Amino acid sequence: MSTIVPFGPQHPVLPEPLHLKLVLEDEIVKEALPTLGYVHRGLETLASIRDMDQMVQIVERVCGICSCIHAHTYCMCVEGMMGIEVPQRADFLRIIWSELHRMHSHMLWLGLLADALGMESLFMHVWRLRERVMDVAEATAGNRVIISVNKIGGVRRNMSPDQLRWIVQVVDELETELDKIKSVLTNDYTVKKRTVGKGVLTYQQAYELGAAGPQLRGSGVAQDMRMTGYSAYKYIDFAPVVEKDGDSWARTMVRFRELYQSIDIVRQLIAKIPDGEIAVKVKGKPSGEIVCRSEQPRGELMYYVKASGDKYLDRVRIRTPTFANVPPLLAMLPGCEMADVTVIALSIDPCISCTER
Amino acid sequence: MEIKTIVYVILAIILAPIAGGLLSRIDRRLTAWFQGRFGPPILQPFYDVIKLLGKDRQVVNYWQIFCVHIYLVAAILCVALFAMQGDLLMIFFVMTIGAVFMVAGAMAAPSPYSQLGAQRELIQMLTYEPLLVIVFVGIYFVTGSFKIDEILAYDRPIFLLLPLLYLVLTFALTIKLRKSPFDISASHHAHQELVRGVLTEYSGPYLAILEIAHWYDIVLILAICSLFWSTSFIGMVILLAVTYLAEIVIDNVTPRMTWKWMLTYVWAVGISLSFFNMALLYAKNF
Amino acid sequence: MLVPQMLGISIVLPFIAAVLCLINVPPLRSMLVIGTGVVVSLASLVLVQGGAFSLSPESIFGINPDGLIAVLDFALLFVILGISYQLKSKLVATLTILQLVPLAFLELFMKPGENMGPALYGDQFSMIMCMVISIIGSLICVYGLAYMKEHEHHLKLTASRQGRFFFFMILFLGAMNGLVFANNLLWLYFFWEVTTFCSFMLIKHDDTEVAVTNATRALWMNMLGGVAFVFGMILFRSQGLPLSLQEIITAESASKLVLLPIGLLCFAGFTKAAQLPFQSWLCGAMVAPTPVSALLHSSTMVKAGVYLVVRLAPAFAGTLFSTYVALFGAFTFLAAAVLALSQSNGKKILAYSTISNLGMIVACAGINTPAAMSAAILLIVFHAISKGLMFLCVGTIEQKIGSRDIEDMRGLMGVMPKTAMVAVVGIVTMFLPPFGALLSKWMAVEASAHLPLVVLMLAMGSALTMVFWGRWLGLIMTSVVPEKGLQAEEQSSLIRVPLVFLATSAIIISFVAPGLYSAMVLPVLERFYSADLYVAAQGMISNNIGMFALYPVFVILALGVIYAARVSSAKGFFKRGSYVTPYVCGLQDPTDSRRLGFKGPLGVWADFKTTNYYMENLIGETRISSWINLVAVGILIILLAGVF
Amino acid sequence: MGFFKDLLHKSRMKSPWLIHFDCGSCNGCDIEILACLTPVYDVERFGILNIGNPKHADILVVSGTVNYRNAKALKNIYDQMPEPKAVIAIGACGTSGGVFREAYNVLGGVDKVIPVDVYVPGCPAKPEAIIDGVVLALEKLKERQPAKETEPLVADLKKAREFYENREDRQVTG
Amino acid sequence: MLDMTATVVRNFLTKTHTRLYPFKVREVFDNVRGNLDNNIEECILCGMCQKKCPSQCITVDKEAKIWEVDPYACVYCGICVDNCPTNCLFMHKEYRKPAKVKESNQMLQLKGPEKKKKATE
Amino acid sequence: MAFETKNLTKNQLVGEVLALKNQGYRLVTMSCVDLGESFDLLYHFDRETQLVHLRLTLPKGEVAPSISGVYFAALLIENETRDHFGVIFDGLVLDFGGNFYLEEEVKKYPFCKVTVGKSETAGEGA
Ligand code: SF4
Ligand code: SF4
Ligand code: SF4
Ligand code: SF4
Ligand code: SF4
Ligand code: SF4
Ligand code: SF4
Ligand code: SF4
Repeated sequence: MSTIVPFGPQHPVLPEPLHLKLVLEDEIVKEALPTLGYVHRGLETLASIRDMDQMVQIVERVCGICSCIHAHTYCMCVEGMMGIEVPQRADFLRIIWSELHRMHSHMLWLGLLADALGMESLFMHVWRLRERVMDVAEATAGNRVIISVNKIGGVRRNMSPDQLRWIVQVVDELETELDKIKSVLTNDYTVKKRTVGKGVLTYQQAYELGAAGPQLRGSGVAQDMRMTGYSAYKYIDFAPVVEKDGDSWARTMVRFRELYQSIDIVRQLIAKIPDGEIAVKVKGKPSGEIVCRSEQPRGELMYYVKASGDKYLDRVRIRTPTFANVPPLLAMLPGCEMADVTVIALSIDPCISCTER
Repeated sequence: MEIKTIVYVILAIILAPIAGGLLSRIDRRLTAWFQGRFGPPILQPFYDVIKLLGKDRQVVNYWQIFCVHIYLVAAILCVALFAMQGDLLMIFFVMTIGAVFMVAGAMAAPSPYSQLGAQRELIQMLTYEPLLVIVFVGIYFVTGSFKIDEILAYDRPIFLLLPLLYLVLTFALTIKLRKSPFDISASHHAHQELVRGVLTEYSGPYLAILEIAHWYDIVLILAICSLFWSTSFIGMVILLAVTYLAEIVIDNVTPRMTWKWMLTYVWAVGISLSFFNMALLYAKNF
Repeated sequence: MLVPQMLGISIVLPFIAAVLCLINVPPLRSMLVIGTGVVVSLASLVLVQGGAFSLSPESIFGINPDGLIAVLDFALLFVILGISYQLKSKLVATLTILQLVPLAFLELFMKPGENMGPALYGDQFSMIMCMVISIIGSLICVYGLAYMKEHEHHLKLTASRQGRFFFFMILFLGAMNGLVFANNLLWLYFFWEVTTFCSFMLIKHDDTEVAVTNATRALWMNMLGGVAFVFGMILFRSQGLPLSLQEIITAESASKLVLLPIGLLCFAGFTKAAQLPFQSWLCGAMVAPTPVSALLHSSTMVKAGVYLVVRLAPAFAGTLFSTYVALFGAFTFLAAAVLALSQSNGKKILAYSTISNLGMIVACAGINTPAAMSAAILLIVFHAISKGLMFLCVGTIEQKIGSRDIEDMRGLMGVMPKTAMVAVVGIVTMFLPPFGALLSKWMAVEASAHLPLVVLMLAMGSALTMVFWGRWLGLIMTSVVPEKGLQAEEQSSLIRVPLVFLATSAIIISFVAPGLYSAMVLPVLERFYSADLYVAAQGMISNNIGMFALYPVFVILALGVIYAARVSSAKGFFKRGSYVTPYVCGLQDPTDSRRLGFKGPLGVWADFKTTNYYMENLIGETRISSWINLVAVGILIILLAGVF
Repeated sequence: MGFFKDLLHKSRMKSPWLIHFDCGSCNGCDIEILACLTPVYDVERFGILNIGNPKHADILVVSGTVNYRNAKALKNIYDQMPEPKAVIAIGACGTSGGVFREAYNVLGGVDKVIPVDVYVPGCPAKPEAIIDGVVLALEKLKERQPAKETEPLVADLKKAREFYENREDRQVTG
Repeated sequence: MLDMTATVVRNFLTKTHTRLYPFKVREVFDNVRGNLDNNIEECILCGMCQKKCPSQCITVDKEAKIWEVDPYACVYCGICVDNCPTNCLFMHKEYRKPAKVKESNQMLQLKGPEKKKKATE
Repeated sequence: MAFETKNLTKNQLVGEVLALKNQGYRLVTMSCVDLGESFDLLYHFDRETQLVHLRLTLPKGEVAPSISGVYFAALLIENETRDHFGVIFDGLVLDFGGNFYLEEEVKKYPFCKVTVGKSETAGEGA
């Protein structure tokens, strides 16, 4: 005796077009099977008709939420193959934007989680705070979401000292605002009732199923690609945020604490940012193979690029964090309640557009 | 029947949806303010309903239409019976007609969301119905009658004697208003895993009818709340205003819970509160 | 007014007709069954005209009736003893001997006939019972004619065993009629044992292994009641009371000493009414052909149990025992509702719902106020009608779709629209206002308002009832809009007539409930209670604490139904609107708009499928039955200990 | 009658309920649509609700490029909305396919599948632009206008496939 | 259980945070990438923008002196602006308004750029 | 910045992957590149942010061994590769059969430089 429920691609709580076929018994999930492909565009193939500069704009649109990290990682690949040294200021600026993206992404996610929990006011509140970061993006980069600041060899826009000061002011404000809602996540009986113990992923599972990012750290694995010190991270002090429990609440806490971490990193960056050029001239065509990794809000991003000195790159391969987080999600769903499906799905912060590219 | 009663009944039938609509609008505006937003215009709920009435008819299964009309009739009947100052328990049972037919209508549609919504709606009924009966029994305990005219004739605010039972009644109110943490079977906006639960397969005019019936329902249950301070008009208004405001705040500060939690929590808390209140009453009497 | 004759028709005629049924000429049997039904029903109606009576037949066919009954009693017990030998059941044998010996003792040494009032007594309560038995029972027997033909066809029987079947069915009616009119407890006891025996034979009818086991269980549980009955009689005699029912309930000396035998008789009633922890025999009776279940559940057998308890209620009014009975009944009501919730087997739901309703009746007897007693008597009537109807529906549906699982009844509206409509009427009259069953429930809740624990259990139980009926109601309607309206449904009139008759009477009798109350219930109550009686006037039933505005609700809802039916009729709708598929996140089959389901992972089509929540893991039958029984036994022990 | 008609028209203008379908967007446009609902833009001021269910919605807001798989879902959802209804295509992707126009699994815009009433350009479209777009779409809702003709989905898919197959070799398939 | 209460009450008591958009238009930040435009008189129709555009939405027809952009395929990245040798391309601060019909932004050059042509070469 | 890869044959692959798993490596992903006559399958593994790469050069038309039995997560990647390149994996735990991302309307393996019709090759995986 079972109920079969389609979940997505068009579903009000799951904003992303992912389809899950749920087999339920008294609302307990017995089986969950996914269908992907509702966002698949095949943009990796565009590398064969767009040159490497144009590809910067294209990979940026793999996903709009942490767009600049895609462009950044792609640029690192090409720069790596061509042996280009990016000016230090450009590295710092790239990371400032990345961290701002991480902040807006985490807040966006927190809002969506609140919405899945049915807590509309928290959704509204967090998204309102998020608009502050969006304003920063718009003022510094010229666009709210897809900021298009990276280019091969550096960045396209500089930040004035005034702007940097303003950013510090904004993140300070954000910190006080976050303090005010902290107890909702850490203490609230109802919120914890919906998240604690829901969708438990053990250390072992997280490790073996290849989880990434907050999903991995929520299960106690202290792995954060920023520790590799790419770009300007080598100049910054921070330690990965880790929670032990591996449930939805732990993942929530990881992201929430990472908001504070990002605020701290932005402050450090702005304190240390050097003056100087923001880009170098690029000449020639790359060749060879390269792998670059970076940390997105959702976890590890990996680019594999192959080139042979041609006008077009041979292959651009993108491994996104959600792609890695789907198998753990499928492992977490059976046995949970139907009401928790959305919560658990959102606790991995799914980003299907980058999963399918 | 006296002329006065007939006038009351007609007034109630006309005014209830208007009051329900206005309440729903106040609700939305206040919710918006609690969320730091501006909120919808004054007549929004009426615009919504009129628009829905003007949309094309679509149907998944025509039993649904039958059921939704019965729901409306039952809801109007309840309000009319209340205005006639009938028997509380009878009104309650008539109310279940509406609720059952809403569920039956949702189940008539072969849609997973609507069906699961119906199941949850049933569980909600299971949750609040005993509580309502207990509340009515409590009122009977104090006033010695189930008949509204005799309850109104009681000379002290019942609230003072049954504060905890009033709290129990607000559980039922929250469920009926479809508010967090109990908005599990249907919600105002589709932000839940069941899309819009029992409402999913109703569209256009039929959705409008449901909405109007829901307004009647809300007015009825608020009217029952008002019995708790029936001695003075001001007391009644204050009680209702405070109750409704509390509902909105609770809606905004709690996530939606699961049906298992709802059933166990509400039954446990509701029943113990009722017994506590009863014990207090006994203690006072002896 | 012809009372003896009519009584003769009600009680003796079925016994004779039953024997004639054994003649294996199907057309003759059909005529016999229909004829007996009609005559018995008419007799019951005629009886009602006459008002209360008491009567002691001088002789039956020239034999001293007391002697005849005594002889038949022993004969029956020996037959059962023989059966117990056949079944190799020591339990049944022991219980039979436990009756035989004390009964012999009673007959021989305790002068059972002393101070005996009339052997037969009939008041409006008996007459209501008689009508229920005669009319509903006969309808079920008529239905049985068509059903059994199909049934034996399904089982591929070569030699028909319908003779035996109808023998017991008709016999049952006679025994029940005897039971409700008997005033002499010994007579009552005899009819009591006949029903036990008949039910055993009917449950066993198919002679499968399960059938035999379940029948045996039914037998021993009812024999347990029989033992209590016999000991109760002995105790009455030992206190010098006559074995007259009326004498006992009107005895002013309702001292503590009399309570014990009354308690024993109530216990006998509980077993027969399948109260917890004896519910298992009634559920086991499901293996019998559906007309048997219908008969046992609606108009006979279990009703005998509650009849006895309700009859005795005035005798223990105002005692602590009474309160415990209320508690016990309320618990049965609640627990059986919980069990019903966990079932998807349609007949089991009906069975548990019966037990639950009987619990409510017992609780009413325990509450023991006039309001509660009205509730009890009315509920007996309305429950019998609707439940009989529901069983016949399930039987009909099962013969068509081959399943009694309610999950398989999804979309019944599209498959057998007429029967589905009747089933909807059956369900709605079971639990929704303004119909009689709910009217009684309303009375019961208001009557119990002064007993917090009882009212709580009644409230929770009635909410559960709402759930399991509500979802059944809903899923019958689940279907797509048929392309060219509903098809006509073929059905034998032997099936159609009882169904339609019961369905209409369920509605009409609910409508005339106020009249029924004034004419039939009030006179009974007035004998024992003076204050707080309900008054039925202008279609309203009211007393000092509550009022049920039956006619306004009835009329407005009827208008509502007509209006709703008009706007939602298939023809009317297609003129104004269009058909769409359900919302499945955009994954419908674009080529076939009426195909229900969605295209799932791997491109595999997933058909639409949902189920109700039965919460098997939480409240499954096997999971909680033993706990429930434990509690019930506990209450029962307290209850019986209280009367010592 | 005129009064009721005016009232109905006014109500339609005042109560557009949205359904949003992500038809292969990069999320940039999706989050901007969501941002409209949040306090800073708060479209509930205009009675706009994100209703999430096609059967209740008046306006279908689509972001993304539309690919072979979600085109069918898109069509289904559009068909389930009762008239009067309007469609808004959001962003470069929704209006034309944007940067992804030439990717192999991209049909290139919502209007390839269902009739579109309003095009909102941008990458992503700004919340202000989305609000403007809804306001523009209201005109269609007010007086029900016949839907624009589009070819049936299947034909469109065929055409798109031909387009894809006839591209030069170096493009995409090498 | 009521940890959110403080926040919602604060929201209730403070002014709403809503930008009353069409009625009050906020000031746009400098350097925002809005609608793409061409100062067509300055354009030398060199085709650089067409070549560099990642979305391939610019068409330059030197013969017909037509410069055309499809604003519905343009992703407002500003690459063309960065690469235009004459700086005749620029982006407005305002976004492009929604429309009921897609129209491409076609510009016909009536008179060519003056001396500047040489300077940039 | 080229990186070190360990070249393997088809038969060695699963054993080597298992060995890596036992050493505590996690699968990051697999990349497939069309080399004209053959495919390069690159497996990327990670342990404490250090990467190890395996390379399997697979002539077109041959069936690759699936590592989804070792790493469950490889399932998505292998299905994706099947969609894009038409490489068939032997022993895939859940095989979407080339319809992981793509609908039937897409008839070619989009990432292959030599265009091959999908339907003719479904069986052999060329
Ligand atoms: S993880 Fe998502 S949001 Fe982040 S860059 Fe990738 S696609 Fe964008
Ligand atoms: S959470 Fe539920 S009740 Fe609250 S706004 Fe959302 S849909 Fe409505
Ligand atoms: S699912 Fe993909 S597209 Fe969506 S936010 Fe995450 S990474 Fe971006
Ligand atoms: S399906 Fe019904 S009629 Fe047929 S054999 Fe079974 S019980 Fe008898
Ligand atoms: S238009 Fe731009 S932001 Fe919007 S979905 Fe397309 S790429 Fe993303
Ligand atoms: S790059 Fe500048 S000058 Fe050249 S065609 Fe484009 S707009 Fe004209
Ligand atoms: S130098 Fe002249 S021709 Fe060459 S790209 Fe620049 S503008 Fe064009
Ligand atoms: S802004 Fe970007 S997309 Fe638009 S025309 Fe210029 S280069 Fe092309």
